[in-house]
This record gives sequence, C-alpha cells and structure tokens, in this order.
Amino acid sequence: MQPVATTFFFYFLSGLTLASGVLVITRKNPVHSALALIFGLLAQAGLYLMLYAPFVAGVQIILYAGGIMVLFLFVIMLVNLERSQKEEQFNKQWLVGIVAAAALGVLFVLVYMKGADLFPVRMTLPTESNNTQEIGVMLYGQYMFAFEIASLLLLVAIIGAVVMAKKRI
Amino acid sequence: MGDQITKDPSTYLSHLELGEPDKTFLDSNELIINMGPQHPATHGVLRVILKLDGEKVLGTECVIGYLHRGVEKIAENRTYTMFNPYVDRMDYVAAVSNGLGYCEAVEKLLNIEAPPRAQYIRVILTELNRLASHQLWLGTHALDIGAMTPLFYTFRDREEILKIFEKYCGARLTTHSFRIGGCQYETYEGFERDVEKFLDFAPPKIDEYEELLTTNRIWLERTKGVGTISAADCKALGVTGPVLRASGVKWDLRKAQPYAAYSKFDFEIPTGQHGDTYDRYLVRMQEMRQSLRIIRQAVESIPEGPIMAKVPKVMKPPVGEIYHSIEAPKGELGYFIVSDGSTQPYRVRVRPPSFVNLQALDIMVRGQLVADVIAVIGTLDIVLGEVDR
Amino acid sequence: MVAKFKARHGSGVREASTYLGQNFMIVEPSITNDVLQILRDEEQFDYCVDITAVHYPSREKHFELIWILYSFPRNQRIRVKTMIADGERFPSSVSIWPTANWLEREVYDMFGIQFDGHPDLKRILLPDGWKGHPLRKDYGIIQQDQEWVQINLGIESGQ
Amino acid sequence: MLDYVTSYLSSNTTPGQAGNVLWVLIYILVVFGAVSVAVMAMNWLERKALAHFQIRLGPMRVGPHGLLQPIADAIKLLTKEDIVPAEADKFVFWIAPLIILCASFTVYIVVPFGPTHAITDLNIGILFMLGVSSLSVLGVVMAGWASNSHYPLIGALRSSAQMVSYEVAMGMTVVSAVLMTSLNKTGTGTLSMIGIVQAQQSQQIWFLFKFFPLGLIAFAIFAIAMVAETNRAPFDLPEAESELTAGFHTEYSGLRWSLFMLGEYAAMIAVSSIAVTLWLGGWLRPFPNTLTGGAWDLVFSLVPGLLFIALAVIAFVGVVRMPKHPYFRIQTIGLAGFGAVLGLIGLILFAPPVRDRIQDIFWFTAKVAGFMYLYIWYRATFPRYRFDQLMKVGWKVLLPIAIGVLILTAVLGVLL
Repeated sequence: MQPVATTFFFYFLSGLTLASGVLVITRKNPVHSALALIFGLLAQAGLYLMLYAPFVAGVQIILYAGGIMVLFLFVIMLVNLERSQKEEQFNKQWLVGIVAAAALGVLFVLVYMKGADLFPVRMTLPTESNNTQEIGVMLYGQYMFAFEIASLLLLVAIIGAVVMAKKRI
Repeated sequence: MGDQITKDPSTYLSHLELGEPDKTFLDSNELIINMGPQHPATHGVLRVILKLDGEKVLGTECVIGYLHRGVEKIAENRTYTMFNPYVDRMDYVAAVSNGLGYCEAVEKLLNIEAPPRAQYIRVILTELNRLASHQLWLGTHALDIGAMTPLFYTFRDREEILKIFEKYCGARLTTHSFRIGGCQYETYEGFERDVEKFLDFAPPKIDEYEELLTTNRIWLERTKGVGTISAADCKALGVTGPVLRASGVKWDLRKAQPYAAYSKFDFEIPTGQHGDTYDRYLVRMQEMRQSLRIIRQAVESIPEGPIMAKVPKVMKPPVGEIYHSIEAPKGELGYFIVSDGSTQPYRVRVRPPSFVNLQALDIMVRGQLVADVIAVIGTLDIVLGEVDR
Repeated sequence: MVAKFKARHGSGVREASTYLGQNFMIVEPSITNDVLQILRDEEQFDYCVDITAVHYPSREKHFELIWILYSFPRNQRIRVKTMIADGERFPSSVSIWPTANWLEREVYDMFGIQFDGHPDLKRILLPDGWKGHPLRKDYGIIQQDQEWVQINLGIESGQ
Repeated sequence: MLDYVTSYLSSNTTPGQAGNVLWVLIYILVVFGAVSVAVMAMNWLERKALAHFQIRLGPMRVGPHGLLQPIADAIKLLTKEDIVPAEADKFVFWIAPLIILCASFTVYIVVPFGPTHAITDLNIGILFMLGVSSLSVLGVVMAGWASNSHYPLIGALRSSAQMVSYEVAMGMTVVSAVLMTSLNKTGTGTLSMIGIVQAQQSQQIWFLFKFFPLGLIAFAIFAIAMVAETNRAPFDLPEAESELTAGFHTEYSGLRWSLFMLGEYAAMIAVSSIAVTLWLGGWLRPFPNTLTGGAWDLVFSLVPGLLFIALAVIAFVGVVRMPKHPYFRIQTIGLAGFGAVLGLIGLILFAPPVRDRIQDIFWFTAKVAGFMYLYIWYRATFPRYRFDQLMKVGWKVLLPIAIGVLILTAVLGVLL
C-alpha cells in the first residue's frame, strides 16, 4: 500500500507537536496548557501511524489523551486556581534554564552531524497488517518479565492511592 | 440514628447539632446548599437548607411559611358555614377529607348527627379522594426518583375520580361538597353506576403501577433503606399516617376512633416493618386497594333517606370547645374549635399532618445523600398548603 | 386517674371534667410540666397530638395553653390546659415530646408566648422580621406589618 | 482521472485501504450525512415512542404526526440566542462542544456497514474506536469547567467520572470479544472491525452465542456500560433535573447546545454499532449458516423492501384515519406524500441489483435501530441511579464480571 504524501504529513504533524509543546509552557491559564498538551499528544499519535505502528497510536490516544489528560484536568479543576496563582512563581533560575537548554542544543547538533552511522542502515518497515500481533507476541514472549514488573509497580501505585484516600471513604 | 430520640431527646434537639465532619487528609469543606422555594422537587414552596459534607447530609433546616394565608385568623371572622370552603384550600390534594373533618367537628359542637345516607356518601367521597391523593403522590414521587412513566399512568386514572367529583358537585379539586349536618347535594342518578364502573376500572391499573415499580431493580435500590425512621421516633415526633404505619405501628384513626360510617366497613390496615421509603411505598399502594374495598362495601349498602340533618339557619353552638380528628391521606388531621356561643368560632386550630410529619425530615435524612433528600421529601407526601395554612 | 393527680398535686389540679365526651384537665402553670411528664411516663400518653393557645383578653390571665395528648396503648385522648398571663414565660415541653419543637414555635409566632428551654425559638410561618402576633384578638384581620411590607416588598401597604 | 475513480470500484477493499482519497471523501460525506439524518429521525422517534409509552401522543402539531418536529427544533436551536456566561473561558467554552462532536463522529470512519462499505479498515479498528470515544470525556470536562458556575462543574466532574469508570468495564468486554476472533483456523485474532465480522462469519456463529453464557454476559455488560458511557437513561444522573446539579451543558444555549445533543445521539449510534459489530455479527443477515441456500437468501433479501412497504401502508392508514377537518388537509397530503416516498423506496429495494448490494447495509442498520429502541425503552421505564450506586455498579459489579468473562473466554478458547 503506497503511502500518500508522507512528507507533507510528516512536517505537518511534527510542526503541530512542536507548536503545541510551545503553547503548553507559554499559556498562563493551566487549562489552556492542558488542552495544548492533549493536542500535542494526538499529533504524536498521528506520527506513530506514519511509522506503521497503529497499535501504539491507538494506545496513545486511549491512555494519554483519554485517560491521563482527563485526570490532569480533574486535578486542575479541583485545586482552586486562585490560591495556586498567588503563590510566587520561582522563575528566578533563568540562568540554570539557559545552560540546560544550551547543553541539549549541543547534543542535538552532534547527533545530527554524526547522522547515518548512529542508526541501523535499513529502515525497519514491519508490514502494516500484523503489527498488533507482533507487539502481542513480543510483549508476552521476550519481554514477559519486564511486563510483569511494570504491572507490579502499577499495582503498588494503586494501593498507595487507595490508602491515601481511605480515610476519606 | 433511630433511637436517640427516646433515649435522651434534649441532646437531639440542640439545633442543627451536627456530627463533626471527619476532617481527613483531604479536608472536605462543608457546603451549605439552599434547596430553594422554587425547587422542582419540593412539592410547593418549601425551602430546605442542607448542610453537606461532600455528598453526605449533615443536617437540614426547613424554612416554611411562604404559603401562609392565615386561615386560622380568617376563621375567627367568618361564620361556621362561611369558613367551610377555606378548609378545602389547605390540603388542596385531599380537599374532601379536610371538609369532612371540619363538618364533623362542628356537628359534634352542635351535638347533631349526620343522617346515615349522608355518612355513607361522605365515606365514599373521602375514600375516592384518598385514592386520588395517593395516586398524585405516587406520580410525583416516582418522577422525583427519575421514573417518568408512572406519572402519566397515575394522572390518567386520577382523572376518572375527578370526573366523578365533577359530576357530583361541580368541582374537581376543592370540592366543598359537605355541609355541616350532612351533604349538600343528593347523588346524581348515575352515581352508583359510575362508582361501580370505577371500581372495576381501578384494580388492574394499580397492578400496572406495581408492575412498573415494585420489582424494578433501580427503584428498589433507590428506596430500600432510604430515610428510615423507627416507630419510637415516629411516636415521639408525632408523625402519623402512612409514614407511622410503615414503621410498624398498626394505628389508623378510622379503626382506632371510627367516625362517619367507617365502623360499618371492614378493611385491614397495612403496615411495614423497616419504616423506609420502600415500605411507605408498599403501605400506600396497599391503602389504595383497601380504599377500593371500602368504597365497594359502601356503594353496595348505601341506605336511603335524607341527606341533611335538621340544622338551624343561624348556627350558634353552645359555649365550649372540642377536638375532632380524622385519618386524612397524609395522617391525623385534627380540628380544635372553641366556640363562645356567637355565630363565629372564637378559635379554630387545625392540626395538619404534613406540618408535623415534615419535622421528621431532619432525622430521616441525616447521614443520607443529597439525592435521597428529594426521595424522602417525596415519601413524606407533604402538601405545603397544609404545612403553612 | 384524675384522683391520683389530685392526691399528688392537691390544689394544682383545678378542675377535671369532660365536655361532649372529651375529658380535659385544668392545671396550675407551675406544675404543668411535671403533670405532662407523668402523663407521658406513667399514663402512657406517648403521642402529643397538638399544642396550641387561645387568647382571652377579657380574663385576667390572657392566654390559655392547651396540650392535646393521645395514648396509643389506651386509645384515649386528654387535654391539659393552663392559664398564663401576657408576656409570662413558660417552660418548654420539647424535652418531653420532641414534636413540641415546631408546635411551640408556631404558638410563639402566632401568640408571642415565650418558651424557656426551647432549642430554637424563632418565627416559623411569618418572616423573621415581622412585628406583631396575628392570632391575638387585638391584631386586626386587615392589619399588616406596614414597615416590613415596605422594606421587603417595596409596596405601600399590604392591601 | 476517470480511471482513478473507476479503479476503486473494481477492488474489493474499503476506500481507505485502497488509498483512493476521492472515494474516501464520498464515503465520509455519505456516512456523516446518514448519521445526521439518523440523529434527526432518532430525535423524532424518541419523543414519539416515549410519549406512547406514557399514554400520550407526543408532537402532533408540526407536520403530520410531528414528522417535521425535528426540523422545527433545529430551526429553533439555530435561531436561538447563543449566550456565553460572563467570565466564562471563551476559548474552552467554544471548543468543548466541538471536541465532543469530533470525538463521536470520528468513530464512524471504522464502522463496517458491509465487507467493503466502511470508510477505512484500520487494523486496530476497535482500539481506535474506544480511544476516540474516550476523548469525548475531555469535552464534557471542559464544558463543565468553562461555564464557570458551581453546578455545571459538579455535573461535569460527575459525568466524566462515570464515563471513565464505565470505559474500563467496556474495554474488558471488548477484549473478551476480540479473544473470540482468534479461534478460527488462522489462530491469530484481529482488531479490525471487518476482520471481526468475517471471523464471526467463518466461525458460523455470532459471538453473542459463542461459548454460550460468556458471549451473552459480555454483551450484556457492554450494553449496560454503553448506556452509561453516553449518559443515557438510568445513568443520566448528571442531567438529573430533580438533583441540584443540572448537567454540564446548562450554560449552553442555541446552536452550541444542539451540538451537544447531536454529539450525544451520534455517540449513542456509534457505541451501539460497536456492540452490533462485535456481538451481533455486523452486516451478516440472521441465521447466515443454518438457513443457507438460494431460497433463504432470496427471502432475506426481500425483507428490506417489505419493511419499507409496510411503513408506507402504516402511513396510508394514518392518512385514512386523519380527521376530515380542512385544517388537517395539508397534513393528510403531507402524510400521503411521505407514504408514497416510502412505498417507492420499498419498490426500488425489490429490484435485484439494488437488493443484494443493500443487503449488508440494511441488516447492520436494522440491528443498530434495535439498540436505539432499547435506549428509549430504558428511558421510559427505569428510574435514575444515585451517583454512588452508579459508581458501585460500575466498579463493583460490571468490572469483576467482565474480567471473569475475559478469563473464562481465554480458558475456553485454549481448551476448545
């Protein structure tokens, strides 16, 4: 199945992600920044689709946009905003920020210059049809152990949440 | 929660004495919510101030008086017969029983007795009115809990009763069909046939309501265990009527102190065990059936004869006072009349069941959730015209 | 039953008779509360049907307070009456029957009789700022609390 | 250019897969148009059916038997003034209904009306559907927050909590249905919607009846969760009038409010189409395998035509019973015209070429229509759940059973 106008879509989606990333940090109103973040995540899901990883894109939409961001919005609404706005924003550390940004910039430039030999030559192009099955097999085959550990971690987190709120119920 | 009343009533009564909301890690701020006079579910102009801890109700305070018309003050400036229509305006849903109570109280004062035929007509009309009042209660109560359909069923059937009233005395709601000493009008010639037709029409309809609600999973979930009140609390708070019977007290004025012609009919008094909203629902449904039974017996054995006792044109009851009460659909409706020998009563005191039952709202709702407050107001079956007088 | 009360309180119980088959007792205001307490505890009058008052401006003691009681076990009613002067305070019977809470509030609202020990004695039917007690004989039928009406409703007079 | 257009007709895959942008656009237009019309029809049906449940007539005045009522409502909503609350957050207030609308409409690109009649066939069809339908929670939360008043906020929080918790139960049942697809010869299941229906076809059994009780239980849980997901019927607590909170869309009016309604109905149709695809064998006609053979095929293919003819007959009966009063003359003519149109469609459906093409689409829509009727039936009979009961049912009842069903399906899948 020959893809359609991939270059245009690629630039369009990555541009969207970048734009929403910038929006997230510049917006004063926390809800607006949360929305920008959701928009960015959806654009990212589009990018995954272009990499023929529909399963990951689907999970991205469900988990990130549908689940976690809803909780973000919940928290933003329940915490009454006036109080948080009054607290003094600690943005004195301009200097530290610039240094960190510069270091990151240098790293990107180096990677770009090294270019090809960092990445394996052939472009991995798993066929579109069995992508989900492949992930399933790998998840429960090779990486079974890691998968269990992760689920354990999540369980602990859930129990923590319940205990914290337990007094409330 | 239930028995703290009888144990040590004074602690209960420190006003809005509230359990300390559990200050926890996520400190919840109590909320004072005002379920205002124009709330769709408060059956008229009742304002309830709720003190909430999150969703749980800590305490309530009822603010009433929005519909106060000063009926008792008017009574002191009207003659006995002129005051009769005012009585219907109090509990406008069950106007006939108001009229019955008042007329019988004054007849007691005048020491006259309504003729048997009048008493039978009075019983038939009062029971029909009780049925109509319960149907209206069921419709609005189900609507408050979310079931829309019963409302239309009950109002369709209530229409039949109102047609009979309209044919008999020209009015549907505030009938003013009784006079001191008997009934105003002789029954129109098709009266018995209409009532019998209604008696065959009604029972399957009541089964329809039962079909819709009694075994409805969500209805059970919304009513079982909601707004429970124990028999001891009912007695202490003076709660009467279906609410008292649902808590297990087998007491009905029509049997305890029979008036009109009730002693001549046999019918059971339905009672519940737990005194929760579901029991009150069952008690009232059963009462509807008992009313039909009474009407059937009354229509079959209605005697011939005059419908009006010999009553002086200008009534001057002897000096003295009496208290007479009847079993209105909502509870014990009492009239305390003091006469000073003139044509106008010196003092008329009405003991409204809704006013006293409403007092139990606070204890029934404490610890429940906000959604249940509406269900409990519905199950108390209060009419604000009677509460505010 | 009345004999027992007479023995215990002597002069307190002024009169006990029946009129049209309804027996009632007239009792001294000072001992009314104990009489009510005894009625409830020993005589099983566990249901206070109604508390009301009647205003007799002609008599020296203006107000007549009336308790209508009913006993479930004995299926019997009794009325306890007592006479109190205008402006005299009276111990509240809320501690005996909790139902007295609103009933006494209404008597206060309509007659202006103060009840001591009542948890929350304020007007129940009339607006809080209302002046005057309507069910008193001297309170005219067409009379309105002009001042309250002007402030709150902004209309000239009640009529 | 022309061959570009005709090239798709020959291939037997969905336009999306065939990468034929033009046909994808056409399909999108057709499907979204059909859904909007369906929403209008659903609006009319809901009011009339609810009315007849409650022994009243429902809208009769606008057009014959209220047929023009949805149009009248639409015009009213369009012309109504669009109030924005004072300090409401303009941007969020404006975008909330759009998000709900987009979320509930993008689900349709994967809904399979027929083996080739779907806008596209993503191989993660179901996952995509669930993902996008969970986006509408965002719209609800934003709507509640943006209207900047106390009650809509509570309503929004409540309904989003409800939607999030029922999504979990829904997800579990969907997984158990997908598990069933993996039992055919190929041994690997599929997430794509068309694949699921084809699996049901090849296994010659609707998943509703597979491993007898399990399929049914999973379907029942999905049906309940589906109703809760769209805030309908017994779970419509957020908009409960008798409650304090009046739902997240109280501050909206006019066009914006109608977008919410459109979104709600579209979501209802979308969610029930998922249920139909997963358990009731999408576009397969009933008893595809037991009653096989030409004769039965013919009979089943006549059903659509018969249905429309029956509707036409009902319309004409209505015309005959219409009172003769001149005021009703226009309405009788209108009804007669409507009946004629229905009869015409019925006749066209009998023509053989149309008949077998329309077959799949008809059966799919018939099943979804059945679900719509179920929604209305719920609304007429059930009282409303209290919020804590609602959450209790969601978490303590539906979820455990859903997980149990999932495990049992897996075990049975391995054994059989």
